Order: sequence, then structure tokens, then C-alpha cells
Amino acid sequence: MSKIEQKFIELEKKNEKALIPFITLGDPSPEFSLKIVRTLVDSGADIIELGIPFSDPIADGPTIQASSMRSLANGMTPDLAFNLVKEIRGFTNIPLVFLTYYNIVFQRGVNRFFHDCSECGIDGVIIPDLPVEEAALALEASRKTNVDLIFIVTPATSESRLSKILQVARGFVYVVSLFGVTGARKKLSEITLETLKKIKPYTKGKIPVSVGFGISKPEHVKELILAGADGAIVGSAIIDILAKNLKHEKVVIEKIGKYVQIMKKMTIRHW
Amino acid sequence: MSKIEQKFIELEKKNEKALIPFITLGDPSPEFSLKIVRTLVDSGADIIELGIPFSDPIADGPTIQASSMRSLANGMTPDLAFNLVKEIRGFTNIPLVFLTYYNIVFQRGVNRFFHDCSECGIDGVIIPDLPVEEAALALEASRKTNVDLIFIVTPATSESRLSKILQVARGFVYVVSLFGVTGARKKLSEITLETLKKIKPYTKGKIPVSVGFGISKPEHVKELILAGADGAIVGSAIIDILAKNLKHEKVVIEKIGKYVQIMKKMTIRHW
Amino acid sequence: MKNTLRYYGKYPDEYGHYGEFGGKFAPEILIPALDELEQSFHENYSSEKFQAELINLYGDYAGRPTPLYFCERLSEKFGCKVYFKREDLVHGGAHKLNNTLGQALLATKMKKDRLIAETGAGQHGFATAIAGAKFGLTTEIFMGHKDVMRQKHNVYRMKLLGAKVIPVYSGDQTLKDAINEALRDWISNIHHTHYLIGSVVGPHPYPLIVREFQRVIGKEIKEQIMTKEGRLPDVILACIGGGSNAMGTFYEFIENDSTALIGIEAEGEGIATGKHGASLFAGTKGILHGALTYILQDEYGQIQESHSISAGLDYPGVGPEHVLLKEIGRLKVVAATDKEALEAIDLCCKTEGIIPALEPAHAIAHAAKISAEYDKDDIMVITLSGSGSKDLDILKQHMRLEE
Amino acid sequence: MKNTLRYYGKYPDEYGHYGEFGGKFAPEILIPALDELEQSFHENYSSEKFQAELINLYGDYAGRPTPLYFCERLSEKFGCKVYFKREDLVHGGAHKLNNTLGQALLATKMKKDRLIAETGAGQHGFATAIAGAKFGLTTEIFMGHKDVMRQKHNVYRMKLLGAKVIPVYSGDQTLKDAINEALRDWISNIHHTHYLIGSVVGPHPYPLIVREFQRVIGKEIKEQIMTKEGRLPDVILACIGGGSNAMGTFYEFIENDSTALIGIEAEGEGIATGKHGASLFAGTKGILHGALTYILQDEYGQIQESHSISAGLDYPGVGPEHVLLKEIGRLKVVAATDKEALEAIDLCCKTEGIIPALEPAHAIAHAAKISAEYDKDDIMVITLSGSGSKDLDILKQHMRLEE
Ligand SMILES: Cc1ncc(COP(=O)(O)O)c(C=O)c1O
Ligand SMILES: Cc1ncc(COP(=O)(O)O)c(C=O)c1O
Repeated sequence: MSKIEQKFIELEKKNEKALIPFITLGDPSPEFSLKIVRTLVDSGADIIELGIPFSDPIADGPTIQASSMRSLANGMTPDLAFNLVKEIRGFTNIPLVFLTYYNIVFQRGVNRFFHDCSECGIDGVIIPDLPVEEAALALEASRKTNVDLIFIVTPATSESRLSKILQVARGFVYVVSLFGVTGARKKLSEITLETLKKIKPYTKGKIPVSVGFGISKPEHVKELILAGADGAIVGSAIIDILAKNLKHEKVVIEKIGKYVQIMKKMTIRHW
Repeated sequence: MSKIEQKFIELEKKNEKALIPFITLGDPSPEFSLKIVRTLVDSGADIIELGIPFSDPIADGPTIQASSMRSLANGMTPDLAFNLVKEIRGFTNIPLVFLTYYNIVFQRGVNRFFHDCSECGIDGVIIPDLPVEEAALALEASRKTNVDLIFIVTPATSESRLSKILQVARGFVYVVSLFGVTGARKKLSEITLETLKKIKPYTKGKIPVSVGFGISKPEHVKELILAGADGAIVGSAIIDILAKNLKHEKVVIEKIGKYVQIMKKMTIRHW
Repeated sequence: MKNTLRYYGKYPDEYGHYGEFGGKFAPEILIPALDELEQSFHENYSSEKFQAELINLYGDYAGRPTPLYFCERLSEKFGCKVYFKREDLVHGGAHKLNNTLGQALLATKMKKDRLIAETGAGQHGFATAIAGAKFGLTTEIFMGHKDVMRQKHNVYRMKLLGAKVIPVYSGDQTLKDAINEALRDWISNIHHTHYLIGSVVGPHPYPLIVREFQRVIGKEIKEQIMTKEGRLPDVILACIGGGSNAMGTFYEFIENDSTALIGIEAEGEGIATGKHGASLFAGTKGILHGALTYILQDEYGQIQESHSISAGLDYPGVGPEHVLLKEIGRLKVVAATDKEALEAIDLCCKTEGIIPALEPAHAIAHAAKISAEYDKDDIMVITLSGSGSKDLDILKQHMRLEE
Repeated sequence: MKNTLRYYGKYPDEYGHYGEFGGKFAPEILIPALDELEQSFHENYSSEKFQAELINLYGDYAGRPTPLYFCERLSEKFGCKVYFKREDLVHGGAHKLNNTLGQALLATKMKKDRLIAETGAGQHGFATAIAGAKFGLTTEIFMGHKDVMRQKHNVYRMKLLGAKVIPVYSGDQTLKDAINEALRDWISNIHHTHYLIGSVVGPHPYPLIVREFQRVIGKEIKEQIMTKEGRLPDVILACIGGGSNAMGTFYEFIENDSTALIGIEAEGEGIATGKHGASLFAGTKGILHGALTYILQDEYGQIQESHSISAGLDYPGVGPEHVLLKEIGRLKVVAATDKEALEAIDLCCKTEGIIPALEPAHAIAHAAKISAEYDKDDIMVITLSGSGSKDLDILKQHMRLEE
């Protein structure tokens, strides 16, 4: 069982669910993003998703795309990302997941990429433009390195596809919460909750389910967990805080810290 | 025999040829053009060609077109032209010829136009866009009113056309001197002289031949007469003088007077 | 309308007359050239070789036959069957090339190595430049200086094709002055130059020659509609500037009295304002550019400036054969305003995905007006004489679209 | 080249792979839509009704077949028989409409009432707007804000046709960002929206669908050249941006090994300067916009901006089937610079009276380079994918013509 899956089990025992914040490595600079990661850890993040920026992030909304662009403009590279992870590993042991596009993986060489992940302490990889049909190479590398390849499932995924995906998915299943791209939204859509209900029977006892895309408010987290989610992924909302206060490191750190604390609270079943 | 033809005979008797200046009536104003006509008469013009301006004078060059435009801009109309001729008839008896385009004639009514010509003392009409094939109406009106319809002949006119034209031509035959439109030129082209030679045998003893288009220098007149022309038509060269001194009435009158005197001298066979 | 039943072969007569209209009111110096042109046209046009060359040019070069397109959505709107004759698809974007290719081919037969032409907005100049380049002839285009200034795009296109564009500074510095100047150039260079007139105007034989080279439009319509519908149209509409696309469209149907023919002129800002180009609809008899026809003129016969949002209809004269057809009651002549033309462009763009030129937009505008008179099964054909690509700058000025 | 003798039917495989290229590297949320599209395409494309409708659209609306024109004067210059496939005569001025009409028709079959598309210079956006208007579909075009600013003309044309043009402010604000944004919109509106991709790029089934809708080019060439010459061409040239006109041109000839196929990419200011768009000629393997193909990228896989004077060739990727054809040795890939393309435009304008678009001018430029290798009786076909009307503003900046 992978380190990520163990994490969910640990949390389950404490009557908690996972809060999974996302940030882009290198946004706005490598050092600053390192500080943000530290804040996420200190504020209660259970797992952290780290983006390696790609120039053409088709599955992401404007917030994360802008974040990627800032990061690239400031010199971020995959090499640097691996180095940063090594530094992160200096202060935390929680599961870390890379999110990046397939061309970044492909250019490094799929095997080498997973190997480097495993070396520096990455526990899973999410590749939003790599559907299961094209994933043979990555799956093989994942198996060899014990770095989980995490798959995405959406409201539109048919049951037959779902079972195909569940056959190979590791770490957790990433449920995309609505028809759309990442970005903070006011209200969770019905469809998200329906989707959760739809896939729960297939995953129960097999693999945890985390929901992402558009989660920004504590209520969202509460709703999701009530509907059976094992984890909540929060990306754009955090990056929004960063983007609005780029010049004020302290403010960013403070606000993100508070925000994550509030969100994390919602994953603890005291209500 | 028409008044125009008589004029040529008279001149012949004096061993002279005809100098036929052209101006546009109403350029730059009715009064001014009247003064110019008086100058032409006083300086020895034998016949005068008076243009009634037309908005689209396709057979004329830029000099005469500009003259027409000035005249129109200052309110010139065919009605005014007839009135001006009446005034001219107050001080001279030499043959006067209208030059205008067919639409001006046509709009007045062909019969009415010729009738009005005859009334006010016009002796001939030149219509550069009315070839012999289209001239039936005008010819009939000409016959009825004894106002000569003067035809144009060019270097390109075939012998068969020439004889068709000579059958109906009255007053004189207007030989266009070169392939081109009106406008003052430095040198008379060979083709002009050849044309004269070509048509002379057909016209001799029947109808006088005047040459126009591009005649500006005394030598031109001399050459033409040596080649057998009975008259020289000078248009653009006179209008050039006018156009260059529009604001200086006295200068215009003086220069045109001198110029016509010099040109007229060349038609007198003292050389 | 009985008198149209035996129309063909009668017009023009040997003097180039269409009834009392047309003719050859040209300076003497041009007469031999016009005669030569007439003779050469007859000789060549009746030869199989020439016809074969022409068909080849029309096909592989110009892109003929152009489709007769059934406008599904416009038909629904109009409540009858609407077809567009797609002259907008001809190389160069308008029917003009049918004529310039024909005349350029003729010029080569006459061993002329230089083409001259007049142009207003530049459409005919462009089509002449195309033909000139294709045949390797020196090409010079006369264009009023005002037009040169406001039609930079077309001026550039002509130059790109190697033609020389000569700005005309005389007169109003617009189309009719360009014609005047072209005629003058022709007078001076008659031996090696062919003057390529762009519409069914000018002295005989031009109205005949241009009609014959544009007749292909109507011939194709006839064949195509018979294939598609098995019968002739109930009504055919075409815009009239000089009248070449209309003449080319209508000619083949003159003796088919069951097909109504409607020519649409430019009403500009309204007939009453005097700012229009409707010479046939609202002009009077007169002589312009070598022919007796209908023209816009004052009481003395001075030619008046025409006005139209569409450069191609902005001409104070019209082809003499149209006058005859109108006088014998075979052709109905109407007009559409600038505003109506713009609305028709909007309609056509959004309903059919075709941006028509401003000229044929006048025809579409009239079609919209009369559509209620036609039933579901009635057939209406509109000649779409050109594409609106050339008009975008003007459209931009008049049709503001939201951001 | 023996391995091309049995090419047809093998590509793409059921996963959309062309050898190792192509595929469906798309976000999970798009997969069902791509599957639906694939299925619907196969069902419809193989139905007689759909084919009949398509043929009708191609014929009466788009103006097909386009001529295969023998370039008399260019042939003399080149010393071999040169033919142009005249896609410049297609409605809208380029081959792009073949595809947009096909996909729009397909969209109506899928009961989608909204089209979205990306566009760079606007040519594909324009063609999509045409198809959208023709079928009465809501049409929204994504266009990088930079492109909106520099292509006002095309923006206006799209709006005129009723399409909404949405400026994209992310990334470089050019074509690839417009694609990104269009994909995002599609993700959010998948139920009633069809994403109409403009070239043989993107995730499976797009490269297949676009190829099939463009195949008409090559089919017509084959028939036409057999009629005219009784044999297949010795060489066919087409420019490659995304690769749709080239794929459409070449496909029909893949198994005819006697015909050399040459694809011409944009060399921009020169390969060495890095300012080019030659992904196939000078790029490397990678994944962009849903397919494994050749792309312009840095050592880490970040996509690089491409550069070309011709907007249509200014794209850092290329269709996956081209990569396969290149790798199996069936397709020769070369490049021509901005400067060479401009010279080719000048040549083509003055010799044939045709203003080619900047894209096919690259193909003509290469044809000029290799013409010496061909003999008098050799047959060279060049696909003239579009007309230069759209490029006049750019030409004006680069080709100053004397007054
Ligand atoms: C597209 C188009 N239609 C019509 C016309 C009007 O000319 P005509 O009446 O000779 O067809 C023009 C003239 O330039 C034109 O470009
Ligand atoms: C005229 C023309 N040719 C070629 C292209 C390049 O596209 P493709 O390679 O898909 O044919 C374009 C793209 O806009 C174009 O407009």
C-alpha cells in the first residue's frame, strides 16, 4: 500500500478526511513557494499537490495558468522542481504529489521522471492530459518506482471507463467536481455530489476519492465529505490569495495559513 | 457657299491662310472671355473657335479640360454662350465657330441648337464626339440653318471614310494633327504632314483644310502651310497663357495679343 | 411584351444601335480603332479556337461554372425558393473577370501588347490587372486621384500584379474622369493599346463585346436551374451599375417572357436628394462616353456626379441595351438605397454565411422587398455579382458591430 | 518506400495512433466527447445521406470542384508543367471551408447548436463563422488578444457573419493560447457545443476528421490530372501549418510511389535564428494539444513560440500523420523563409495574375528552387491553399511597390 493510501487510512482512524492544497512550484519564485509549502504543512495540510508548470496547461483555468506563467517567467524548470522537493523533504514527511502535463514528463523521459520522483520523495503524479488509454508507459514506470499514478474521473466518465481506470489507479481517485476547468467557484454543483455518489460504490474499500476543481469555501468541504469524499483538493483559492498579494510575502503567508486552517477544520468530523 | 468658305477664298486672294484661335467661352468668366475674343479679333484672327464647355470633354487634353472646368465653375451655360456670341457680333463680323460635345447639342435639341446658332451669328459647329455615322440629325439641322457642320479627319481615317466625310462636310475639314488629344507640343509630328498630303488631293478645290491639335509655335504654322493647309487652329497654347496668368487680366490680354499677331504673321505668304 | 419574342439577332444593329440607343459617339480618331475592334471581335468570337480558349480560361482560371446556390435559410425567410448565382466565387471576387479575360484574349489576337482601363473603386482595374498579368501584357489603369486615395487596398492589389496605376487629377478625380483620361490615352496610343472597358457602356462595339463575355452568367443559370428545378425562374434580379452583370444575367432570358427581369440601381441617399446613381430609373436621355443612353445630367447636358455607397454602382450612365429593354417593357428597373443595401448585407451574412459585395446587396435588398409577392414554389434567382471582401473598409464605417 | 504500398486502412489505429504518433492526450473530461465525436463521425461519414449533403455543400456553396489550373507562363519559367490546385477559389478564400462545412454538418447531426473554434490570423475563424452562419449555429471564436489587435479585418468579417470573437488574454495571447482557451470552453460546455478544430491536429479523432474533409482536394487533383495529362504528377507540393491542406492534398497519392510528395514548412527568418515554424523539419517529438507529434519546445518540454510571416504556418505543432509519413520516408519535408515566400508572391502575381496567400507562397518558393530538377514533360502540382486577399496588410508592410 502506498504512502498516500496509508495517509487516508491514518486520517480515517482519527475521523478525519484529507485536505489537499495545491500550489505551483516556483510561483512567484522558488524560495517563496518553498515558504508557502511550509505554511501549508504547518496549517494542517494532509497531502500537498505541487505543480510543475507547463507552458500550455489546457486543463487549467486562468488562475492556475497565470500561476504557471509567473513561475516559468521566474525561471522554474523540472530540475528545479525536483530540487525544491528535496528541500521540502527537509521539513516534512507528508505525502507529496506532482501535478504536471504529459509533455514535461515525456521530455524528461517517462522512466527517468518517475525515477527522479521516487529519488526526491514524491509519492504520486497527476497528469491531467494523460488518459488511461495513453498511460501504459507511465503506468509501467509508476509500478517500477512505487510512485502512484493518480487518475482523474469526471461526471462524464462512463461506468466502463471508470472500471478501466480503477483497475490501474493508485493513491487516490481525483474526481473533477464539475464540467469545467479549475477555478474557485461560489457554489458546488449538484453534479459533483451526484458524481461522488455514482462512483463511491466502485471505489469503497479499494481506493480513496478526493474531489477537486472549484473548491473554495469551508461549506464546500463539508458538503463533499458528507457526500462521501475522502479528500478535498484546494488549488485556485489558494493561488488567488497569492496572486492578489504578490508583493507582500508576509500577508500571503498569513492569509494562506489561516485559510488552510479553516479548510482543514472542515475535514475533522466534530460536527 | 458658306461664310466660312468665303473667308478662306478671301484670304487666298490676299495670299494668306487662316489663323483660327480657340478659347472656351466663360473661361475664366464671361466678361473676361469676351475681352479675349476682342483681342483675338484685333490681333488678326481670321476665324474664331468658341468652346461651349462640357463636363466630360473626352477628346480634349488637360489644358482645355481645365479651361472647361473653370468656365463651368464660374457659371457658364449654353444659354450664356449664345448671349456672348450676340455681344461678339457687336464688334466683329469674322466667322465664328462653336466647339462643343454632342450631349450639349442633344440636350438643347439638335434643331433648336442649330437654329439658335444661326440666330446669334454662329457660322459653324464642331462636335468632336459626333462621327459622320451618327450625324444625320445634326446634318439635317445644319442644312436647314446654313450653319456648317464641320467634321474632323485624322491620320487614321481611311480613304473610304474620308470620302464619306467629304460628302457632307461644310466650312472646312478639321485635320487632327497627331495621334492624340489637344495640347501644345514642341514639334509637329511627321504624321501630321503626311496626313495633310494624303487628304489634300481629295479636298483640293472643294473644301479648305485646317489643322489643329498641338500647334503652338510659329514654325508649326509655317510647316503646315508649306504642306498645304488652308488654316491653322491654335487652342491649348492660347489657353496656356490664360491659365498661367489668371489673376492678371492685362497680362493675359497683352500676351495673347502678341502671340496671335506673331502666329498670324506666319499665315501671310511673304516668305 | 410580345415584341421581345423575336429579340435575338436584332440588337445591336450594324451601327451599334439598340433601338435608338447606343451608337458610336466617339472622336473621329477612335473610329478606326473601334472598327478594327468590332471586326476582330466578330472574327474571333465566332471562331472555334477562340471559344475553346475562352472556355478554358473561364474554367481553369476563373473558376467557372460558378454555382447556382439554393439559399436554404433565406428561402425560409423570403417564403420562396431563392437561388444565388455565385459570381463572388470567380477569381478576383467578382464577375468582372469574365469580361477582362475575354477582352485580354482578344487583345492578344489583335497583337496589342498593352492594356489600359479605367476604374472607380478598383474592381475592374483589379480584374484587368489580373488578365494583364495572366497574358503578360503591359497594363495601365486610370483611376481618379480621389479614388486612388480612398481605395488604397485595390491600388495595392493592382500594383502587386504588376499593373501601373495612373492617378487622374482632372475633373472630379473620380470614375468618369478616369474614363475620359483612358480614352485620351487610347487616342494617343491606338496602335499597340487595347482599351479594356469594364461594363456594357462606351461606344459600339463595347456594349456588345462586354455583353457577350458576360453572357456566360445567364447561360449557366439557365442550364443549372433546369437541372435543379426543371423549369425557368419566375424572377431574376441583378444590380445595375454600368450594367454588365445584369446584361450577362438577363440576356439569355429575354425571349422567355415567363421570367420577370428586374434590374436594381443605386438609390443612394434617396432619389429626391439627388444623391444617387439611378440613371435608368431616374435619369434622362443623353450621350456619355460614346453612347446614347440614360444619364444623370443637368438641364444643359452637363453630367452630374452620381452617389452610391457601392463604388460599382456609382456611375452616371448605364448600358444602352438596358434602356432598350426597359423601353420595350421587358426589364423592370427599380432602385435600393445605401441603407437598404447595408441591411441586406447583414441579412445575407447572418443567414447564409456569405458576405456579398455592396453592389449585389442592392439586388438582395429589393428581393427582400418583393418576397411577399412570391409563393413557396416560386423561383427567384439573384446574381451575386461579387464578394464583399473588397468592401470591408466601407462596411466598417457604416456598420458598427458590438465588441 | 515499399511500406507505403499498403498504407490505406491502417492509420489511424483504433486509438487514433499514426504509428507512434497522434493519440488522445486530452483531459479525462473531454474523452467522452471525443468518443462521441468519433462514433458520430464514423456513423455519419459512412452514410449516403451525409455524403450527399456534403457533396451538395462542397458544390453549390463552397464552389467545388476547384480548378486544376495549368500555369502557362510559370511553366515556361520553371521548365516543367506546373499546375495550381485552386483552393483560393473556395468560398472564403481558402481550403479551410472544406473542413468547417464538414464539421458543422456533423455538429448538426450531433444536435449541437453551438460551434467554438480557435483562430490565429482569423482564417479558420472566418471559415467557421461562415459555416456557423450557413447552418444557423451560435458561433464563438477564440482568438489571442494580440491576434485580435493585428487582424482587425478578419475580426470584423467574423462579426459581420454573426460570430462572437472572444479575445484571449492568457499566455502569449496568440494561436496556441486560443486553442487552450477553446479547449477549456469545450470542457465547460461539452453538451451542446462542438469544438471545430481547424487543422489535422489535436486529439483523435480530429486529425482523422479534418483529413477526411480535406481529402476532396487530392481526390479532385487525381481525377483532374488524369483527364488533363492521362497520368499522375511527378511531384506534388503543399505548405504545412497544422497540415490540413497538405494532408488533404497528399492522402490520395500515398500509395502512388511514382508521385513525390513535398511538404513545405515556414522557415521564418531562418532555422538557425530560432524564429521559424518548422516543427516537422526542425522540431522534436512531444505532446501538444492532445497529440504526440513534432513540436517546437525547449529541453524541458515547454512549448516555444513559432514565427512566420504567414499566420497560417505560425504554429509550433503539426499533424501526427505527417510525422508518420515523414518517418516512413513517404513525405519529404522542407522549409522556405519569409523572404522566399514574399518573392514567390511577386513571381506568382506577375506571371499568373494570381495573388497567393502567404502560406502556399512557401510551396511556390520551394517549387522555384527545385524546378531545375524537372524536365519539360514532368508534371508538378502545387496546392494553392488560399488567396492573398487576406494578407494585403502584411504584404504592404513588407513589399513596398513604387508609386
Ligand atoms: C461586384 C460588382 N457588382 C456590380 C458592379 C457593377 O457593374 P456592372 O453593372 O457593370 O455589373 C461592379 C462594378 O465594379 C462590381 O464590382
Ligand atoms: C491559406 C492557408 N493555407 C495554409 C494554412 C495552413 O494550415 P494547414 O496546414 O492546416 O493547411 C492556412 C491556415 O490558416 C491558410 O489559411
